[in-house]
Formats: sequence, C-alpha cells, structure tokens
Amino acid sequence: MLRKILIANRGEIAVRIIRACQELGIRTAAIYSEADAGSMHVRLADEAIPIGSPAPKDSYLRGDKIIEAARSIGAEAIHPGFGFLSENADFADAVRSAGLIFIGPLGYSMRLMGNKIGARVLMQQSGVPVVPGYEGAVDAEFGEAAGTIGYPVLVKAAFGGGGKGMRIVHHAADLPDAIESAQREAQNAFGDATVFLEKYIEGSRHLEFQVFGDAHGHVIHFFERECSVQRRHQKIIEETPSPLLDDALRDRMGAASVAAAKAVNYQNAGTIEFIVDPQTREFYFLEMNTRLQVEHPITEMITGLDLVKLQIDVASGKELPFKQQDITRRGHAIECRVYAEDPSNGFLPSIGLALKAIFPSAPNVRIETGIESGDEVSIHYDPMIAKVIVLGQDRSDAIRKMDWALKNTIILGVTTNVSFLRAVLAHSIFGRGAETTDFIQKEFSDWHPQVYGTSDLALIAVALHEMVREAGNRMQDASYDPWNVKDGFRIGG
Amino acid sequence: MLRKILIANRGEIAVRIIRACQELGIRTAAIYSEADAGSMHVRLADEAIPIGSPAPKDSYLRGDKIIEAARSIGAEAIHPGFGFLSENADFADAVRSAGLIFIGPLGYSMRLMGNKIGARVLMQQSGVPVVPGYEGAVDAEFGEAAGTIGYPVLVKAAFGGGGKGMRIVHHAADLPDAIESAQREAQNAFGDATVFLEKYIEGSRHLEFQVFGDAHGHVIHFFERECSVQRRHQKIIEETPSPLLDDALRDRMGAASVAAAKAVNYQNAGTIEFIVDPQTREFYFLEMNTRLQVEHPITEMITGLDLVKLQIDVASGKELPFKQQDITRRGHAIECRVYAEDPSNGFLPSIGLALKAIFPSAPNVRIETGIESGDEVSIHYDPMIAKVIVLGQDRSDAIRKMDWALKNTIILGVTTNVSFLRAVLAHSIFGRGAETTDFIQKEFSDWHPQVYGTSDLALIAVALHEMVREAGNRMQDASYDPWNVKDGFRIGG
Amino acid sequence: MELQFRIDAELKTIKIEREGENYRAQIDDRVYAVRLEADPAGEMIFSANDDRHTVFIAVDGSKYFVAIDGDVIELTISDERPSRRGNHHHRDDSLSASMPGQVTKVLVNEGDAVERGQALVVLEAMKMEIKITAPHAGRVAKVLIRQGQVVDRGQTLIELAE
Amino acid sequence: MELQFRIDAELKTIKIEREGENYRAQIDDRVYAVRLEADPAGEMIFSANDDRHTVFIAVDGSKYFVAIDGDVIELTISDERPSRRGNHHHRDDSLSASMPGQVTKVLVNEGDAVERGQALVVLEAMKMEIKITAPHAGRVAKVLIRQGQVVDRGQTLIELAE
Repeated sequence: MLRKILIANRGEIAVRIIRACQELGIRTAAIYSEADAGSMHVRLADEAIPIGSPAPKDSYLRGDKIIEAARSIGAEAIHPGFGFLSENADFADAVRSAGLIFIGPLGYSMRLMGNKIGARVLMQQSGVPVVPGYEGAVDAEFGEAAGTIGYPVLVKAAFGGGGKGMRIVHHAADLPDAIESAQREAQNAFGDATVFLEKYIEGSRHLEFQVFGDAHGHVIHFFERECSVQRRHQKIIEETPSPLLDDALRDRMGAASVAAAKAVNYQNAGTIEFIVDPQTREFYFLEMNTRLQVEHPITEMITGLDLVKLQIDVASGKELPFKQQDITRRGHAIECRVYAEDPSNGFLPSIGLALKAIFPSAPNVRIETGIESGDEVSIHYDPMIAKVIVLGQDRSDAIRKMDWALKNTIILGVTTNVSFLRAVLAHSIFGRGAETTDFIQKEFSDWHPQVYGTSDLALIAVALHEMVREAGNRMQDASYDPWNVKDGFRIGG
Repeated sequence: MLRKILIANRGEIAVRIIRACQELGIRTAAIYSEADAGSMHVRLADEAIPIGSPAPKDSYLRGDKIIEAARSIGAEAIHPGFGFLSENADFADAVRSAGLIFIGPLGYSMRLMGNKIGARVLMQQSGVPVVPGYEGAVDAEFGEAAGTIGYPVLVKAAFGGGGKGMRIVHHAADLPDAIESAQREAQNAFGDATVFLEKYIEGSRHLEFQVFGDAHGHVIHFFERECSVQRRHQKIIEETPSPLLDDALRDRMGAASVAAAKAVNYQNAGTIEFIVDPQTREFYFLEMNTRLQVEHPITEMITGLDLVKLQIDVASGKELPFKQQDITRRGHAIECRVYAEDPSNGFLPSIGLALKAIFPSAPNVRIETGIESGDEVSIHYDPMIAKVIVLGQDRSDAIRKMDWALKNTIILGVTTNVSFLRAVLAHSIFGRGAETTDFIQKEFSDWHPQVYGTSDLALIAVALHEMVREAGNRMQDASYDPWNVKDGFRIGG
Repeated sequence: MELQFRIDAELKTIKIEREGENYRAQIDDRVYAVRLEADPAGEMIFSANDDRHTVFIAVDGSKYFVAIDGDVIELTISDERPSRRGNHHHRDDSLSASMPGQVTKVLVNEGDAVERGQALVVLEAMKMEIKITAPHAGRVAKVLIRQGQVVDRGQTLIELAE
Repeated sequence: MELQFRIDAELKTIKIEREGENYRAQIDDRVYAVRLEADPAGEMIFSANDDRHTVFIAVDGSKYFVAIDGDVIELTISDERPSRRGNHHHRDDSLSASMPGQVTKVLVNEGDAVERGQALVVLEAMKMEIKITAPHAGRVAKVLIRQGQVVDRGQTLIELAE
C-alpha cells in the first residue's frame, strides 16, 4: 500500500481523491496556487505545498514544480485528477522517470489516443467503428472526400479539443474557407494545423463507456454513461444506464470499448466516447479520455465500486480484482453539474463569493464539491463548483430524487445553474429519455428563471431579517455603550 | 398517491420520513412537544403542530391528540416511526377507525406478536423454532420445567421489553426468588405479572431479518442484520450481511422469517429477531418488532431499496413490486449509533447543547440525524442523536470507511460514544466478525478514551483561539467606542 | 420600518411593523400576517398568512440573496444607508468589471447612445469571454479602460449617463 | 498571554506569544512554533512545529471543547476572568444537576466525609438514572435538595468542603 500521494489538482476532484486516501490510511499532499491558499482541498490535505501564481500555466500546469514537490515531501505517487496535466503524456513520463507512480495510463497510450487522426486509424484496424470521415493530408482532396461522406461535414483539428479548430460545413461552397480558418485556429491553439473531416450526424447522442485496465493485460468496462445533455459542448447532466441502449447494443458497445482500450495497452481508468445515431442505432468511436472522468460517480453509484480506490490499487501494480462477468449494475444514477454561471445569459461564468453553500444530505444523494460557505469562486479555474449525484431505484425515481436534491442545494452570492438544471430535468424530452446533444440549444435558448409569486416572500424575508438585525444591533449597541457601564461615568469621563 | 402525511414522531426518524415524502411530493406535518419547538423535524416539515408538554405521555404518546391533529389539517395518513406509539395496536386501530391510513401493520398482527407467550406458541405451530422454554401458568411447575430446560434459564415477562421483568438464573435454588421479583417488576412496569421461562444461551448472537408484507398476501424478506454489538441490551453497531451466516443458513432463517410474518397476516415493514447459538448454528425466534427498525438503513444500502417509500406504497394498498427472487444484495453495510452518552461512565446519557454537530459527506456514507449545530439534546427523549451508515465493497472496506466517517463526525458540547465506537470497530473480535451479545460487557467494561499526545495540541488550539478572539475584540471595541466616533465628542457629550 | 428594494429592474416597497409577538407586512395593497418561527444563523422559518416557508439569506453589502422554495432571488436595497462594507459598490451610472480579466474589446466610444442590453466591453479570463452590457438605455459618458488592459474585479470600466 | 486550563483533573499552563506573523507556544518545557493557516468559523487549521492539524472548537462559558484528529478534549479555563455567559457556572465546591430530572435518592447527609467518585445523589429522567458523584474527597457542607424533588439543569444539589 502507498503511504503518501500528491494530488496534482484542485477543487472537488482533489477533495474526492483526498477522502479516498484518508479512508485507505494514505497521507495526502495538496498543491495550490496563490488563488487557492485557503481553499477546501488545501484545508483537508495532510500537507499543502504552494506551487505558483493563480494562472494554471504558472501553477497547476507546472509539471516540473509538481514533481519536485512530490519528491521533496516523500510522496510515492501523483494523482493528476482530471483537466490540467491529467492527459499530458510528457508529464506522465516525467513522473515515472522521477521514480514516482503516476496514477493513470502509460504516456504511450495517451499519445496514441491524443492524436485524433492516428486514433481513428488504429480504431478502424481494431474493428471499432468510427464516424465516416477522411484523414488524408492533402488539402485538395478534402472537397472530394466531403462529397463522398455527404454534407453536413465536420472539420476537426487532429490535436483539438473543447470545440476549437472545429467547423460544421453544410454546403460544399463553404468548405475551403472552413478548412482554412480551422487550420489557422488549430495552429494557434494547439501548435499544429492538421485537420480532418468527419460526417456531421445531426440529432446524435453522446454516450461513453467507462473502461479499466491493469498492468497484467486485463481490460474490462463498467457500462455506459449517457452524456447528451450539453451546453457549449460541455456536459451538464449525465446518467446511467442510458435510456437509449438495450442489452444487445450495450454489449456490442462494451466489447468495442474494451477492444479500443486494448489497442493502446490501456491501464487504469479511461473513457471511450461514442456518437450514437438514435435513428439507425449505429455507434461511432469519437475519442478516448485517458483519465478519470468528471462524471465517474454515476458509474460508482450503479456498480457499487470506488474507481479512485481502484485507480490507486491498479497503479500500485495490483491486478483488477474482478472479471467482466462480476460487474453488475443496480438502479439508475444521475449527475448534475452545478456551475457558477448564468444560464439566462449565455451560460457565462459568474464569479464571486459563495456567501452560503448548503448541500442536501439524504440516502443515495452524493455531493462532490470543492467549496464551502464563504469560499471564493475564482475566475482562474473551471466554474464547476459542485456535482450533485443521486441513485434511484429506476429512472423516474432518480429524476424525482435529483429534483429534491437540487431544490435543497442552496448557493447564495454567485449565480448558478441550479434552477436551470431543474428545468431541464422537468422537460418532456428529458422525461422520456430522448435527449440529444442539441437538446439544450434547441429547447432552452430563451430560458429565464421563473419566479412565480415568491418575490413578495423574498421581500418579507429580507424585511424580517432587517427587523431582527436591527433589534440585535440595538441590544449590542447598548451593551457596548460606556454611558451604561457605570453610573457617574457620564460626567467627566 | 397520498397528498399529506402526519409524522407521529421526532428526531432523526421523523427527519428521514419527511425527506422521503418531500421526494415523493407528499406534504408533511410534524408534531412536537414543547421541548422540541425549534428542533430539526419541525423546521423541515411543511406544517408543525404543537402536541403537548415535554414528557412523552403528554405529547408523543397522546394518540388522541395526534389523530385529532391529523384530521384537523387534512392529513390522509399517519407514519408512527419507531418507538412511541409505533407498536401500539390500539393506536393503529384508532387511526384506521378515524378513516386515516396507518403506515404500519394491522393492530391484529401487533397484538399477536405483543404477547410473547402467545407468539411463542404461534411460532411453534408455524414451524418456526423458538428457544427451549416453558410458558405454563402454574408457578409450581416452573422448577421442574427449568430442570428439564437446563440451567442457566431466563425468566421473562410476557409483555416485557427493555430488560425489565427479566432475570438470568444459574442455580435452581435462586429460581423462586427470581420468578417472584420478575413478576413484581412486570406487574409494575407492564400491568401484567405473567412470566415464562427460556433457556439462557450464553455467548449467543442476535440476528434479525427484515420482512415486508402487503395487503395482498405477499410476504418477502430483505436478508438479515447482525445486531450482536449491544450495551445495556441496546444495539450500538449493526451490519449486514452477518459474518456468521452462509447462504444455506440465511435461506433457512429467511424462510422462517417469512413463515413467522405470514402467521400473523403481517403487512408493511417488520423485523423478526432471532438468537443464534454460534456453536451449534441453531437459531431461535425471539420476538417480532412490528414497525420500521432503527437500523433499517443498512438493509437499504445493500439492497438499493427505500423502505420508507415502500411503506407508504404498501400502506396505500399497492402490491409489493417485486418477488423474493428479485431481491439481491451488494456490498457490506454497517451502522453505528451515535449516542449522547459517556461510555467510560456506564453509558449514562449526557445531555446538553450540541454546540457543534458536523457530519462527514462522502460516497457511500449516509447520515441520519435529528440535530444540527446549536440544538439541545434533551433529557426527555432517547439519547441517540445520529446514525452513521456506510456501504463498503466488502466487510473490511466497510469497517475502514466507518472509521473514517466516525473520525469526521464532530460533536462538541455533549459527550458522545464516537471514540468508543471506533474502539469497538478496531477490536480484534469485531475484526474477525465474532461478536456476541456479551462482547461489549466482556471487553469494554473498563474502557476510557485514550488521548495520546493531543492534549498539548488542544491547549495550543484553544490558546490560538483566544489570541485571535482577543485581537478581534480589540477591533470591535474600537469600532463601537463612541470616543473615537468624532473629535470633540469627548467633552460635554 | 419601510424598505425599498430592487428585484431585477423593478422597485418594490415593503412596510413591516411589529404586531405583538408577530409582524405585519404590506407590499402594495397586499397585507401579510407574518410570524417568525425560527432564526438560526442565515436561515429563517416564517409563516406568511399561515403558509410556512424556510428561507436562506446571505448579505453582501447592499445585496441580499434569498433562497426560497428552490429559487434564488437577488434584492438590492435602495435606501440612503451607507453600506456595511463600503467597497464593491458603485453608483448606478457606472459599469464595473464583474470579474478580474483582460479587456479584449471596447465596443463603444464616449458619447455613443446605447440600448439596454447592448454589449459595451468584452472581458476575457481563462477561456471565457464575458460581455459587459448596458443595464439601461443611455449615453456613454466616459470610457475608463482601453483594449488589452488588465482590470480588477469591481474596477469601473464605463460611465453611463441616463 | 498565559492561560491555565484544567483537562480532566490536571492543571495545564500554556504561554503563547506572537512572533511576527506566527506564534510561539510553551507548555512546561515544550516549545512549539505555531502557524495559523486558516480560521473559518469554529474550525482552525494550524501547524505546530511543522505538523499540520485541523481542529474544531466550541466554547460554552468557561468550557472549551476541542476536536482534534478524531478525539474530543474538554478544557476548562481556570483564570479569574468573568465568564462571557455569566450563568451555567458554579464554584468548584458545589455540585449541580447535569440534567433536569427528579431526585430519586439522596445518599449522604450534611457533615459526611466522602471519597472522590462516591455517589451522592441519584437523578432520574426518562428511564435513565444518573449518579452525581464527588469530584474530590471532602465533607458534605450542605444538602440543598430532598428526595422526590424535581430539579433544573445547573441547579446546585450539594455543597462540598475540601
């Protein structure tokens, strides 16, 4: 068993990893930027090491400093969490070169999957279906290839992510411009202008499979996660099982996921992302996330496993303690991501002081958060401040429980998407499990919070609050008034 | 679906029922005694009705007032929780006579199980093994019967409970006195002097099975709970599955439990308690608790069910939505009862203000509590202030997780048994799952909390606290000092 | 006590008076009999005309955040009292940065007439862009920043005239 | 600042001084370099000689409750300062009811010599009996209650002389 792990991350995922380590009796070291000196992950860890100024490139992305910190305090392993350095193959290699355990896959696997063109080719060779596309290198052939694929097509950057270097093209006439601007954006953002083409499947769904490999050649999967509810290409609600899948399709996609992971000798936790066409029920490999996923808790809820503990075990060289047929699921889990953002204003981040952050506590409700009342939501990092996760006996039970949990998630001081999430859960398309990746954009572009008849109550509450405070102040003032302390004090002091 | 339920209870179980109702969209009405006016269950309910003075006989046991309250506010059902009126057959009948739904079994079933002698006879007729004993009515025959049973024997009151009217007798010479004093105590405590004999099985274990019946003749069980860790005949740690059972014995006891429940036409949630002799692996019916049990959450953790929601459904007339073979379990669950009591001083209750009550939040950790920071732990009611429940992948994972959870259960202001619970979990007998009902008495009679080397740290913490407070006071004093408000204010006021 | 608040753009007035142990509140012509049931720190349980509500309140200067029945409502007190914090606040006619960041675009010039909701300045931090928009129609009185400048949270960017 | 506390029966003295941004604490001959890292309400993170600890503190009159590494330690300040609450407190030589209840037994008479730990009075509430025991050896100076009497929490039952 490891004795000390450094967590190269912040926020809720750092907190979640620290707690798993505490259970296992492993000491934890946090790192923090100047902006995070008092934040929750720093308060919870056994040790905390300042690592630089707030900008990630000066702190949470400084692999060299992080490795140095780990060595200086005698940590034996580094857990990268997600985001930041988690998918950086050079960092993984450097950690291992320094004689430390990197809790994640091999740099080799990350590199293979990091190149989207290479990954497409490799997947096809491994019998994993990919979206019809074209990954040739000659610009002149793109036009013909797009014609063959059929419009609309997607121009994508080979090393891209987060929607950068990506263009949807509906007409052949627009293709040359789209390719040129995507190349320019990709060059700027990722230092590589290579792009490729993919068929754009309208009204598709986004599903992913949790896979897990060990150093002994075993790879298994832990079923799917349905991630179609997205805004600005970012997931906001995930659930498992997916309402779309039946057991036959689930088995096929699971087998494809394991094949994909085996093709890159994948070790530790990873996720195979797919696009599924709900009309044809065909699925296509999209990419692999070579790290723990934000939404991993819903998989834990239905399987009863702790993926972080499993990551630590497998990184220490242990074999996976079960086979595919041992993995069963029970119930229906949903995750809602609570963002400090304004859904009625383009989902722009809203930054500030979380004056109050109160989360519900109830059976089968799980909260993952990195903030507590009084904490600052800083502009420097991701605006996701909490994840609310529930397990229900079935999908409708889970939706009901999630609505209850969100109603009892009280965050004051920064605008959040909590009311918005409740509106999404209540939408009939979500209710019948028919969400597609364009669902939010199509159905909620004009959304505004509805405050029916509660503004009078809010006024009464604040007025009461002022009455009570004033009464309190009068008492306090009196007690501090030196005129009242002693008779005779008034004259002459 | 019901629209409004009155909860005829207080504390954590009232809170747990309110939350289940909130999820289901059912309005809730709390009742409260004068001692509970500001307590958590009152704060959470949609409505709250004062019901009398602090003593239970004037409030929570006033069935007439409670039924009147339910009718006056238009509640359609009453949930009795556990304790108080929950096993009172007359109350159940009165609720139903008033046209309301009683969320629990028939008065008929309660009465049959409430008479321990009658229940013994009925169980034997139903093929459920009972402890060898004698339930004759003639005092003169007790001596001969005890000889046949074999010493030590237990003298028990027919309508008893909580250890009253109970005597262990090791020698024939002591039997007449023991019978006489037990009869006197039983007459005083329960208004009925009837006693009976049972063989006293030393070093036995206490197991129970969760059963559930509906109004359509179905009865199923949800496996066992191991409840051998007791102090003063009260459970403090429960777990499931029991380390003692194998599948064969589990099946036999499950079948006996269902037979026992069917013998009294049992509907809704109930528990069949057994004594098991770990040497012979023989099991004996002990009694039936005709209500929801304190430790029901561990069954929920391993089965994924919500027993309170199921109670509401079944009480509304619905059929049980599954058959015995649909019920599966996963993982290992433990519950620790947090009592406001002093384990190093005879487990006497410690009453006062819970200045601070902080509970852990983590995956598969569930907290049931009826108090928050600042709440009074009152002398009037049960000193159990919280239940910490965990689900682990296996028993050792669950023990580790529970230790973490208890370490992070911070209750200041009243003495609790939290450190004691951790000591019990760490004991080798518990570690190997060999706990018997005399385990605590034998192994922990001299227990005192060990505070190794932390008293210096506590001193430093308090001194720091005083330094910071003093600095704060100086600033506050300054801001309130009228001498500083204006120049020239000093002279002449 | 009479208090005035803004909720979104609307100005609302509430009168509240003690009435024995309880309170009487009036908003426009709506009268509420109010009973305060419990008041733990930052939480408050009260009944208004016999309906029971649990609310959570947080105060930041002149701003009140109230969570009630799952909704969050933001109120700004609009009386003359000095705020308790004294900073973070700015007059109605100046627009400040809602976050620290870099000014990537200045979309208006001094003297321009602007519509309510019109984007005036674009700020960037991390990978997010934030548009600072006009809270009401008016004229740009002053532009206090330039493109590329790094600004602090609360720093005034633009002054608007009605 | 020098402070004296009782932990169980033991009297402990701590000296604490500011040292720049940090503190220096001394208990007997043990010296600690103390750094306060964070101090949210009622919680406190500090390092003592570079070891980091998170503690929770609650104060009730002269009593301090400290949770540290899973243990709870109760300290009573023993200086001359007036307590902030002013009630709930009683001198060392009087014994008060730790809970409201009914006096079911009075086991001593005025003038009796008693041992440390000897039971003096039995209180009952609900189905629980609580024994009030002598905190130190001494003599019963006064018995202020009688059998059957109902007492409040904090009410003095017995006065002891050393």
